[in-house]
Amino acid sequence: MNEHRHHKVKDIFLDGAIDPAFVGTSIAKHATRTDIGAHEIFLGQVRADEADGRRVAAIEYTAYREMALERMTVIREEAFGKWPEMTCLHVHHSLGIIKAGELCFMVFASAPHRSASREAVSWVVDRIKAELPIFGKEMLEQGGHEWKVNHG
Amino acid sequence: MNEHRHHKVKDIFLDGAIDPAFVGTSIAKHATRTDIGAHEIFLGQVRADEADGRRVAAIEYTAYREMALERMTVIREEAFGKWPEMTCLHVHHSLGIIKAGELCFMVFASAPHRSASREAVSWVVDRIKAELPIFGKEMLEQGGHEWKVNHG
Amino acid sequence: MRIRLFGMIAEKAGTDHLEVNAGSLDELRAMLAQRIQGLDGIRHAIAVDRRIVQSDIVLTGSEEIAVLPPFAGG
Amino acid sequence: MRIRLFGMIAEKAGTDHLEVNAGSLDELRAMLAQRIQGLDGIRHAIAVDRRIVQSDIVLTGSEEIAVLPPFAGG
Repeated sequence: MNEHRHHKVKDIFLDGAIDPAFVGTSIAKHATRTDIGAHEIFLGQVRADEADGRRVAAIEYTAYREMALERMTVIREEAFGKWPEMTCLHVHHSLGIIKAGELCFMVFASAPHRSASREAVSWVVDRIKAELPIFGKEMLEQGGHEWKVNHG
Repeated sequence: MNEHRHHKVKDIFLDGAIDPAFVGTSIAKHATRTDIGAHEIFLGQVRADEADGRRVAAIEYTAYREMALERMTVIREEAFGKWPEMTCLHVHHSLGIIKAGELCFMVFASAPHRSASREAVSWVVDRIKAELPIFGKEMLEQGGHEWKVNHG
Repeated sequence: MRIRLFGMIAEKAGTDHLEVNAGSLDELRAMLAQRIQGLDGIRHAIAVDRRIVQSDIVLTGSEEIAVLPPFAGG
Repeated sequence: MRIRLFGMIAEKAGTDHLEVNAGSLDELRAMLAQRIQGLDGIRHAIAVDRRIVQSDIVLTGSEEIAVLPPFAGG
């Protein structure tokens, strides 16, 4: 679980929704790391957003993978620079059609103490939303679609 | 999943470690709540703390259950008052002997947007550490024990 | 009245409860200091009916009382 | 040179790539505005070799170039 210290490019993308059981499995893998005291996990779930009589049924995610993975490698390295006591950082983002109620995004940090993992997750989520070229097509229940745009 | 709105006392305690698969199952239960966009989960893991030649092998948790559950009910209500957009808040704490590497604590909040769930988890964890009468006996590898004390 | 003891205080006392008769919280504090060797060296709080009480109050004997060492949850 | 298009820009263009010849990024911007109807109405950025470039730079034709609509990850 120490490969994060190397500068290799990890693939964060997976096809389809993130299975909740996968989160459980990810957590379980840390049981041997008895220097960990705190795990912080952020999960993004596709919301059936309603506005102006439209309702989101699913989001189809696409990405400019090569650039996204390069940006993610930089963000990961910066995060370990800012929180050197962080022991692990796991990031996954779905591609393809993710239905409302399904999970599309996970940022999972572990550390000896709570502050590092909590701050790192929040910071990494912000950076990913702002810097990774990931695109989301909101597919509406009544047909048609709109493009999702992250703000601020 | 709306029973949190009532003022009934929920039992947060469970005997033994929190199974990582239980976290996965908890996450999966939210798939029907398509108003949720963000889950934030804090997990406490027993750390094999080392100092002065001693090493923690396990923590035995006990609690003044009746008072802890009353305090937790107050904290829960206050949290929903502060973050009314929060859709769910799940708290579990282990009692009994929890070995290093095992999970002993979970605070899991869900909300339409990220800020409410993130802030609520952090605030609830702080309140629980400060206000719930839970006691921890650190059982040392070399035999003997010390009492864990939360600071600040 | 029955006083519940927890954690390192129960350990120190060698029991998880004591039976005492005290008409006020200050009186109880004095009795506990006598009954539990070394209690004054341990940071602790007294909960009356599941709330921590710092001041002196009258006790009727029907209260639920507990002596609590530092918390360690989380 | 091959220009990759993503998301709503690919949709607008009806293709996920264009072949153009441009000696500079400003020249490319002008060509894209001509080739993709309504591009000026969409907030977008151009990535050269996987980094967003705002200024004008010389292009040799060997760069990896992409036109990116607003991000929506997370």
